[in-house]
Amino acid sequence: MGTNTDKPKKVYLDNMANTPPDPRVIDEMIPHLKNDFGNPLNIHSFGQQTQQAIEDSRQKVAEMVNAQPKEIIFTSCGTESNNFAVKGLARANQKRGNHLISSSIEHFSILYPLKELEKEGFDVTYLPVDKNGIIDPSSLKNAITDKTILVTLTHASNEIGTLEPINEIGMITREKGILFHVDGMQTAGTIPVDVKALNIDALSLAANLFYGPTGAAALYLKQGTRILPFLLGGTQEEGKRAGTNNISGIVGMGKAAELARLEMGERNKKLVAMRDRLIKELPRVIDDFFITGHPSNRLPGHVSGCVKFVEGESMSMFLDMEGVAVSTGSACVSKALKASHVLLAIGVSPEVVHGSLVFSFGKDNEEADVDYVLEKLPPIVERLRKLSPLKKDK
Amino acid sequence: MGTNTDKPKKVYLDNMANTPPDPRVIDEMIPHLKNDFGNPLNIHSFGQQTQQAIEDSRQKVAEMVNAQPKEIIFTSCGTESNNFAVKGLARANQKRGNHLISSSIEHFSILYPLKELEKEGFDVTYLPVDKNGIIDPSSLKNAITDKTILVTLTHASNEIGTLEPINEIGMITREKGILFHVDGMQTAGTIPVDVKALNIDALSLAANLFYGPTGAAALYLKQGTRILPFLLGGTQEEGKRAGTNNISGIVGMGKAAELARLEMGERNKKLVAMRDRLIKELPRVIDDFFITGHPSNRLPGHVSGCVKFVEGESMSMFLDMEGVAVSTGSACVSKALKASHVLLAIGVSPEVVHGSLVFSFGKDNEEADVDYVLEKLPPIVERLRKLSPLKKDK
Amino acid sequence: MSPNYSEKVMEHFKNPRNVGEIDNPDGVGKVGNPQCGDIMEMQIKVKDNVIADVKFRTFGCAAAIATSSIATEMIKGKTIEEALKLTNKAVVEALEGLPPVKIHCSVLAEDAIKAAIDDYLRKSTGTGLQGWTPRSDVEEEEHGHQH
Amino acid sequence: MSPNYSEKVMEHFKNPRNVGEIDNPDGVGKVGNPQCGDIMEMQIKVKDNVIADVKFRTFGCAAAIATSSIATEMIKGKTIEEALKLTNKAVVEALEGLPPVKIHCSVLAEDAIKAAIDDYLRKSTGTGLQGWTPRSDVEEEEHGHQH
Ligand SMILES: Cc1ncc(COP(=O)(O)O)c(C=O)c1O
Ligand SMILES: Cc1ncc(COP(=O)(O)O)c(C=O)c1O
Repeated sequence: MGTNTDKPKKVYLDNMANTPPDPRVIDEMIPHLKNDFGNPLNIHSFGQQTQQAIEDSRQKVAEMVNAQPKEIIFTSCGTESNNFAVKGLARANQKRGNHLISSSIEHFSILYPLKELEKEGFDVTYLPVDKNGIIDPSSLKNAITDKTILVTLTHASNEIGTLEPINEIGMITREKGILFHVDGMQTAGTIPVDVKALNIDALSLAANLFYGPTGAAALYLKQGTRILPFLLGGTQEEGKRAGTNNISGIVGMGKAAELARLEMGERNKKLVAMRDRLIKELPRVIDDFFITGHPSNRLPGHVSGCVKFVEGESMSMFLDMEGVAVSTGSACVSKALKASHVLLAIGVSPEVVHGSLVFSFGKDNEEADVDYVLEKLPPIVERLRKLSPLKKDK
Repeated sequence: MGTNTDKPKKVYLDNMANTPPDPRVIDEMIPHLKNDFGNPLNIHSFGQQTQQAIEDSRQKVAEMVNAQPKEIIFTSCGTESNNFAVKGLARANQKRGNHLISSSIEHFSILYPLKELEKEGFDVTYLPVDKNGIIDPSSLKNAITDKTILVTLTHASNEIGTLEPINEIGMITREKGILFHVDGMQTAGTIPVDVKALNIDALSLAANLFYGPTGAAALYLKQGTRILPFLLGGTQEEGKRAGTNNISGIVGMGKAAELARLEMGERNKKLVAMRDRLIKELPRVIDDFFITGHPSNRLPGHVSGCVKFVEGESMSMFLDMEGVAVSTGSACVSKALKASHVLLAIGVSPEVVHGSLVFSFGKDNEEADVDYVLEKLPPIVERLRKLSPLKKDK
Repeated sequence: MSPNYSEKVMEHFKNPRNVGEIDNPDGVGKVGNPQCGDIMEMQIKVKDNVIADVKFRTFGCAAAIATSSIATEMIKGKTIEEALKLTNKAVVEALEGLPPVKIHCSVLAEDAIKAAIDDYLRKSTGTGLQGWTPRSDVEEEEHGHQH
Repeated sequence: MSPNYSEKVMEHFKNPRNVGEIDNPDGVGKVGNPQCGDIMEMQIKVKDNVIADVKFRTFGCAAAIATSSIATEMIKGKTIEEALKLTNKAVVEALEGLPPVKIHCSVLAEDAIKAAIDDYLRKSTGTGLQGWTPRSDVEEEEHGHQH
């Protein structure tokens, strides 16, 4: 990401979709790729060695979120953790009620399982959000009925970056004895997430969002919480997640968790500075641009906004030609190219939704990257607005 | 696995649980671990590069089983492929009928999803096997009703290694218009599996069983076959498997598939020789030992048997002290320590089941490893039999 | 899979032809809607039944821009009858293919031309294009907004 | 997780004490069943209400072997009453812990001793151990054969 003058500049600003693995993470993984082929279920020493590597990693992931190691279940991706949590918690606790509470800004890996549960007879309340994307804890309180068994909410949406009042909500759910699942994909490993202090019963997290590898994720599950397994078969992960583990991936996740815990403060100081400058400058250099999500109570490296009269894919493709990688709409479903339900939920008008961009900084970005975006984006917008039949109509 | 005289000898004979990754596979993975952090869903060039790596790998995996690249869906483990196939195919084709056919020697990642489907109203016929573990195609033919929509069978059980008559069965299912899913975990990448020639509609396979990494597996799904997604959320894998992909794992799987395709013949010549010698010699050096599974129509590197009057965990622990890693019972569920349903299905008596051992050779084993087992196992058996209250009773 | 655009698409996206507006156009067609993220406006100047000039403005993705651009090239200098024969398939072929999720954009381009001709006919003859309704609006529904 | 045995377990597994049979034992207890994969046979010689000698033979996993071995050590030289007080918990503690899935083996060891004493009492007094049935058989059911 440096200022290399020979090669065309490369500015990766899509860290909310995937962070570049830390070289120290990769160094930790390689020997395990080579040597850990023993099936950890087996009693021979090859398997035991592999098991030890997995347990060490479990310890590190647990420490990062202030959990016990046995409360960490390894999975293959954030989507699996979310599907597992939503379906597994709802179905396992069905006898106590059939009402679930979620929000209108959840990731599809939460929404689709909820839709399936609705077909099975569950009722789901989708809480609205305000124009900054904040869920109101008192609206949650009002939504609770004596049938409510589970609240599942994102800690921060990847599309708008707003930090949700998980703390207040956790106090309500704990008091009412309702399970609380948090989609912490964007927060765990990025900002401090203390599952005990926040009264979280289940937390989804993924290594590829804190400089670990892809293919390694986890579900924190409070000890004693009833859940139905999602992957069925073997006895891995204490019978809660069958299937051969991604051994090197898990090792990488452990190392990444350790680094995140130790370096988080330092990383975020830098990220917040870059974020705040871009948030301040973008509306200055581009007319008809506005920031989406909360102006300050948001993920440290996250800047999102909408450029009016222009479509996002076109902008991001021109940015890419300049070496800048960003997301448009939901990074995780760019291909869908649907009008983002998250932006609609915060009240962005449908035609403007299509001009959304997300710039997400990572620990390897530099202040110069902010300058680069501020230099390159305005002419792109201007160029596309010349092409646009919308501008004049306004 | 060589004859290192300084260090204690290490003989890994648990390749049916996990194969040591080929160094060429690891070499291929490392650059992708370092550089492929672009989210393949995204349109910027980082994402495109990652997408290209995934597509190259898809091509290689497809070639190995004679499929089209778009017929390969990447998953996180064999268990996921099996769960996905069984549930996804049954539920998506429910309108055509509610009858499923399987066998009594399936892996738990097939059996447990079937049990869930039974609760949902599906009927499942579990075909018996003969004493060598072979499923009779004519019994399958007889089990078919006009409600039958899916046949799901293992190509070879990891516990007994017998190769099933997939060819004959595929002809029957194709003729009747019934979907045919094969659990090819032990065969794909080990012996030639041609999904077109064998009339297979869906095939589960996993990289860690052909010298690829753990955490990378796939489901081959014949083009046009209706299936319900298992992981819900993003649009990855053409919407059939949501969730961020294990990028380096997939790259490793591709390389492993390429190597398997090219080197399979050579590997198997060596494996069959070691297998056949161990099968011949074990009953000679140990009294009251018998081979389980088919004596010759079995996986190339697979030797399984039961030692009477002695329990498997004890034997494998003593073998481990000599540096030899083997499995007892089902490798994938050693922890369960239940009497193996597969061995019971081939008629092994319950008390003998507990004395089962599986020796599975891999491409890195040598003939000297056979000698080593033949030297080390008999005194262990003798020692444990002295401890056993069963021997005398007989 | 993310859109794997052909070189031809990229070329037209980067350097779109016939961008803009015509003074006193003889026909104007505007299709798509902002909620779905694609709007195409096509303006034509007709002389002796021939499309003497054509300009477009498009709000949309790279495929939307490229299809409008190439479509203007394909009808410029053609008679109304010839222009009406331009199918979305021909547009896709001229662009050396489009990713499946983007085929819709080519339908939009075909529609934009038809809408402009419809407008021209309405103005010049009093009746529009016989039995024509924009296909793109219908597709919208089928695709469940997946364009 | 695979069994993470303590060093003590491994030590008894590798070098089990008091293995074998006693000539003309005063009591013999045999518990477990081959279908479940664990069988323990305990033989005792009793002199003046004291367990003068004890031998065992076990078919089972490392934990089964280690629990029988240490249990024999723990009752040798003890009175019948003292031996009856030996709980499976004490056996687990003496072994410095057992993995949860293997706790069952310690129950089996306790049972084997009680069964041997029951047999001895039956032979010597005509009535067996009051109100006693092997716990391990019950556990069998509860664990769903998970031992
Ligand atoms: C025949 C068979 N099916 C399924 C599986 C499960 O695969 P995994 O452990 O990769 O999830 C195994 C495991 O080795 C197997 O041998
Ligand atoms: C908030 C949130 N939830 C869930 C997911 C899905 O995670 P994955 O793509 O790892 O399956 C993402 C993806 O980035 C996310 O941002």
